[in-house]
Amino acid sequence: MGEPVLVVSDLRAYYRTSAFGIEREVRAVDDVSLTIEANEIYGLAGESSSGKTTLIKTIAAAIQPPLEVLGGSVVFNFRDRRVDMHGVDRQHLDAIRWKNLSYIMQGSMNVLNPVRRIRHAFVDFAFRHIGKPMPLFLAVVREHLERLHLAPEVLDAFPHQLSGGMRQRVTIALATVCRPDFIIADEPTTALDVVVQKSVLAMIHEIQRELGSSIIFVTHDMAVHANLTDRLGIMYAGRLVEEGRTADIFRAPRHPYTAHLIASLPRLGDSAPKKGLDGAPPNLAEPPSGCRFHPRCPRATERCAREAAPMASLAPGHRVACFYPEPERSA
Amino acid sequence: MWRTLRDLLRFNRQFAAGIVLLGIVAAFSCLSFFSPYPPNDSFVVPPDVPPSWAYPMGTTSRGQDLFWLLSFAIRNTLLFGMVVAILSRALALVIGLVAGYSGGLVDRALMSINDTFIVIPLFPILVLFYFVMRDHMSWGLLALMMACLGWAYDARLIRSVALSLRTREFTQTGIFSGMSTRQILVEEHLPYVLPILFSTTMNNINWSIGLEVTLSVLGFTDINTPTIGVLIYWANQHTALVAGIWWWLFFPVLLVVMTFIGLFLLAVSMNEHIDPRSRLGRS
Amino acid sequence: MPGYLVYLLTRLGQFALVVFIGINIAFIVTHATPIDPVEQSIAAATQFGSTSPEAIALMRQSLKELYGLEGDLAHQYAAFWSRILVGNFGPSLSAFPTPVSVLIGRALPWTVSLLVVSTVLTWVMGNLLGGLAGYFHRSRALRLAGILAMAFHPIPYYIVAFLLLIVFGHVWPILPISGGSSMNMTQEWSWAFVGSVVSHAILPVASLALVGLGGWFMGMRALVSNVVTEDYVTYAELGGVARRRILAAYVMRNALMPQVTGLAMSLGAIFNGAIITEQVFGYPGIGTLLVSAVHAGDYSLVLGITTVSIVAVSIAVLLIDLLYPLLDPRVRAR
Amino acid sequence: MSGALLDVDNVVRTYSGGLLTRRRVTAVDGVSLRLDAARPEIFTIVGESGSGKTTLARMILNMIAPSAGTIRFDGTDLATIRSSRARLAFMKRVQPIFQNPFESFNPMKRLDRYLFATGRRMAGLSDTTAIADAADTALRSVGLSLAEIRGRYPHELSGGQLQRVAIARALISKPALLIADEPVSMIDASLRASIVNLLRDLRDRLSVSIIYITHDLATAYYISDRIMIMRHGKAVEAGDARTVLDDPQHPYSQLLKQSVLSPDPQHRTVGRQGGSSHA
Repeated sequence: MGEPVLVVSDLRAYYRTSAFGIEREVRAVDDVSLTIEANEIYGLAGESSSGKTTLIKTIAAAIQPPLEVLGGSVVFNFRDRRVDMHGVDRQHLDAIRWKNLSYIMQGSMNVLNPVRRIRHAFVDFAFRHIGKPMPLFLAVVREHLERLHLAPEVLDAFPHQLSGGMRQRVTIALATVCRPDFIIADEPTTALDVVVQKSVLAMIHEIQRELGSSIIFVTHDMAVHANLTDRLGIMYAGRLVEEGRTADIFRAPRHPYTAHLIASLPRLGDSAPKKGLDGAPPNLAEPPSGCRFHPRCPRATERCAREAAPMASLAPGHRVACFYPEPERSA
Repeated sequence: MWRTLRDLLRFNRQFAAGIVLLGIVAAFSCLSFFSPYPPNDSFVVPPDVPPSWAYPMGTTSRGQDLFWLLSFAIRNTLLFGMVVAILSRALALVIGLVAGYSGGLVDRALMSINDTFIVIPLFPILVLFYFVMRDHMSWGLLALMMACLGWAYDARLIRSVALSLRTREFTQTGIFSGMSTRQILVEEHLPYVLPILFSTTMNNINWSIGLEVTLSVLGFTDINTPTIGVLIYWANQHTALVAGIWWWLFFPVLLVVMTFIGLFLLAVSMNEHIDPRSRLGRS
Repeated sequence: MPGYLVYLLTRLGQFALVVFIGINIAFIVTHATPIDPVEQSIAAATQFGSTSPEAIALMRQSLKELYGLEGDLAHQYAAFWSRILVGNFGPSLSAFPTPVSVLIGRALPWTVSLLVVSTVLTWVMGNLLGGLAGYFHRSRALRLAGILAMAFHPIPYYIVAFLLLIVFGHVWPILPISGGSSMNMTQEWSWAFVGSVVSHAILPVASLALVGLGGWFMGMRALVSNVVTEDYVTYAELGGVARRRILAAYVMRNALMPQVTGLAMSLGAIFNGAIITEQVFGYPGIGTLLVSAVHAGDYSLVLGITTVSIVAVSIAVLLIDLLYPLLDPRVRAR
Repeated sequence: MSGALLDVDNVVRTYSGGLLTRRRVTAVDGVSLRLDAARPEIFTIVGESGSGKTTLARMILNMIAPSAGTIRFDGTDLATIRSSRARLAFMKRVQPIFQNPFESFNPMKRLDRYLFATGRRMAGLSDTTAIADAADTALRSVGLSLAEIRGRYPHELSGGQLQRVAIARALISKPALLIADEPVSMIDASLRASIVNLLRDLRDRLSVSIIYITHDLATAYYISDRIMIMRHGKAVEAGDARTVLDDPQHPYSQLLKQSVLSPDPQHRTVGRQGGSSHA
């Protein structure tokens, strides 16, 4: 194992707005550090307003006002180059986009241009990277589609002629046609029905294994993480609170928030009562002092209200931001 | 409501500029109540006097003090615009809300008729109307006619808002809370329609004043009631431009252009304000 | 039924409805008034000269026929329609005995070309600039263009035409301000004549464009600023697709579709503007003809122009509607 | 038959395409179900998008009429409910809970307004204090109180709290049946369990029957007494929830069950086995 593909260090990204004379600052991502190795699927979990969407926007350098990056860095080590995402100009970013770094977005209607055929999407996104004349390029695309068990005829379809699941498969093919080093997948199965969801996840898994790319896979659905990811990071209120191997986290979560999330997961064949959690995720314009989970935390003490626990290693490869982590359970 | 206005004035330059422009125009029109001369009297002052301290806007070839005459004219013009706007708003609101809230066949039928009124060129019809009425033409009649023809575009806007409101879940919550249809339309939906209603009112006043000025300039209205258009009509009749009496045209045009831009700025700034979420973001 | 056919039939139905309602409004306006249009017309036609009582009686008879005031209302209604369906509005009263259709036929090409040139120019320019202004919303020059658009757009056609007339006719007289071509020229395909037609069209086109440009500009700017937040634009940007391609094929292309519908919806208003502009510049089209017909008390001509206007605008709207599926595959292939 | 709270008998609902198209979509195609008045239960309708489950719910709520078949509530055919008085009487007994709590209330209005309106119009109360008491009682049964809610706007509350308010509002008229259409799918995971628990609690404490509509087999298993699985407008399988979900008979039910992802990395249903990442 070589260098990590992605190194995120002390990243802070806030939304700063000023409307009708009122200044607001939403601390969507606060001091997040993580690394992602080559050939792994890293899961990022969190509820709405946990900051996970902002974090991947920042990783992708898709920053638009009012979002601002206030500190930290995002560095990729691709096969052929090293890129500090917030330290290079747009031309450099455009050069790596799709060749080294691609995206799969939520499988809604609108990811593909509604007025153009699928073929044009492949040409627009991938043609410049493949470096072959058009007929050969299209042959490459067809071959890639076939490898993913998609009929090459989809190239002549308009997006609205495809079902939701088919559109999502097409975007996965689009995202992988250039064999990128790194893929950002943002809730790619959220809008899909369960049967389709399963086959799409299988497709992502298969192509990842074949290409050896790394994927950061974002979803709020813990069951998806359990089935797909190698490592898992849990975000709460703009901060990473726990990170470790997926199997370890599900077996023995150490942060009280993670512990609750996993304990409350409904399972088929299990009707034992599950406990709910009081309160609500905090407003990130006025986050609570100290640990942002402390108002809802059953284990919180005075100290948690005063200071935020830093991410600390409890076991090899398992980090938790909590002064009073859940006791370790043996397997 | 008042807070909204205050915030708009403080933070929206377009809105503030529109209010200032319209304020000047409105204040000027109020001066007509203090006019020393009745509006239709001619040759009460020496004709063709350029703007001076005695006659701030000069006098016309017909011996009228343009300053006072213009105050009457702008008052009538504004009044005309408001009458058309209010009458056509009633039509647009009823048709838009009914079409949107009923949906289905009612909606489709109403919108077909609606689109027809959008497409039909109104100017030839208004000219035809004048042609038939001739000396019986009055601005009241014209206002009525224009209100009957000028509701369609705005009805479509209101309908699209009503249509989306109908499918919102809170409408169902209202129904299952036992609220009556009237209560839902008035209390739940109207707050969303009001900003649109306001901005379309401004646009509609603009539209009707524009058409009135145009018809008057051609002499296709009652040319004995002073409006901005009628003023320009008489100036043209006396070839004021060729005769070098520029002020006779300059001040009416200046005033009416101020009105147009003022109303338009209000409509535009209101449009920006329509998204109710931006309003909630501040509280 | 295939989607396009359904669309086609719907649009044809709407076209028929527009013509039907438009003509009915014309009928109601001319027949539901308490005033006797015959006496009105006679008064207008005879006000400038002495006409013998016999001639007036004759005129009254022919006018009654023309107005369709013979028989009961149902009969009048049927007669009204039959005249319109045949396109026969009888002879003009002011240019007797030239048929109304000939007068309109002579004026229509001027109006149509003025309208087509100014509308296409305005629509293309407005959408292009507005699209750029929406996409590059920080550009100073385009912001200035936005302010100018906002200043000119709300002013009615008449006032803008009038201001141009003053500026280029009196203050800085460099362009012809009246007529469709120079008076002393014969209408032929010569450079001189074409040049004269073009130079005479500059001010009318400019005044139509100044008002229209702002509307398309602001509409497109608003549409584009919505489209740029769509997922497919974000996705293309994340994919490093060339900016020009994103602007043209993703942003403008999608924002243009509502603007085409908008064009169809505003043709009526644009036509109004053309009529007025023609009158200001003495352009030999429908508008000038209409105004002079009113002044001459020529009922058959006024009615003819009104009817032709309604039908012509509806046809133009229908044409745009039929082109729309070429832009939007979702209508084409449903 | 007496004793039936709700009797849905072979209902069909079709939608026609446009004015000119002959295309018809059958959203619900001959579905029957029956709830017993004496035995309050959570009856779950499971289906994917386009299965017709929401259309069925809207028919039971009398928001749309069936194209064929009858729905009886308390022995009354819903098709005979015409007067506004009869509609009020029906709505008093059958109340909805919607999917998106942020959309369930007008964002420009105070929340208490809906509680009070329900108290006045549906529960037939006229005295202000009686209405406030009824609202408070209902809010307390969902773990809130009027003091917390009075004067608040929707955006001031979390999704979980809003859904509680929505449930409280539905409870004010003391209904016999709640129709909950995906009530937790828009709610954050940490708050979801308590809403689901609340529904179970309402059945036991207030003897309310609940028709719970969802695409999620796992929560269905957790709270349902009986279940019906729908596909393309038809009920493919129905019965006791545990029996059906533990051993589904219909091929589609089996497929649906197999597709549910197990939240356990040790038993992955997709791809490689857990824990072998850094190989």
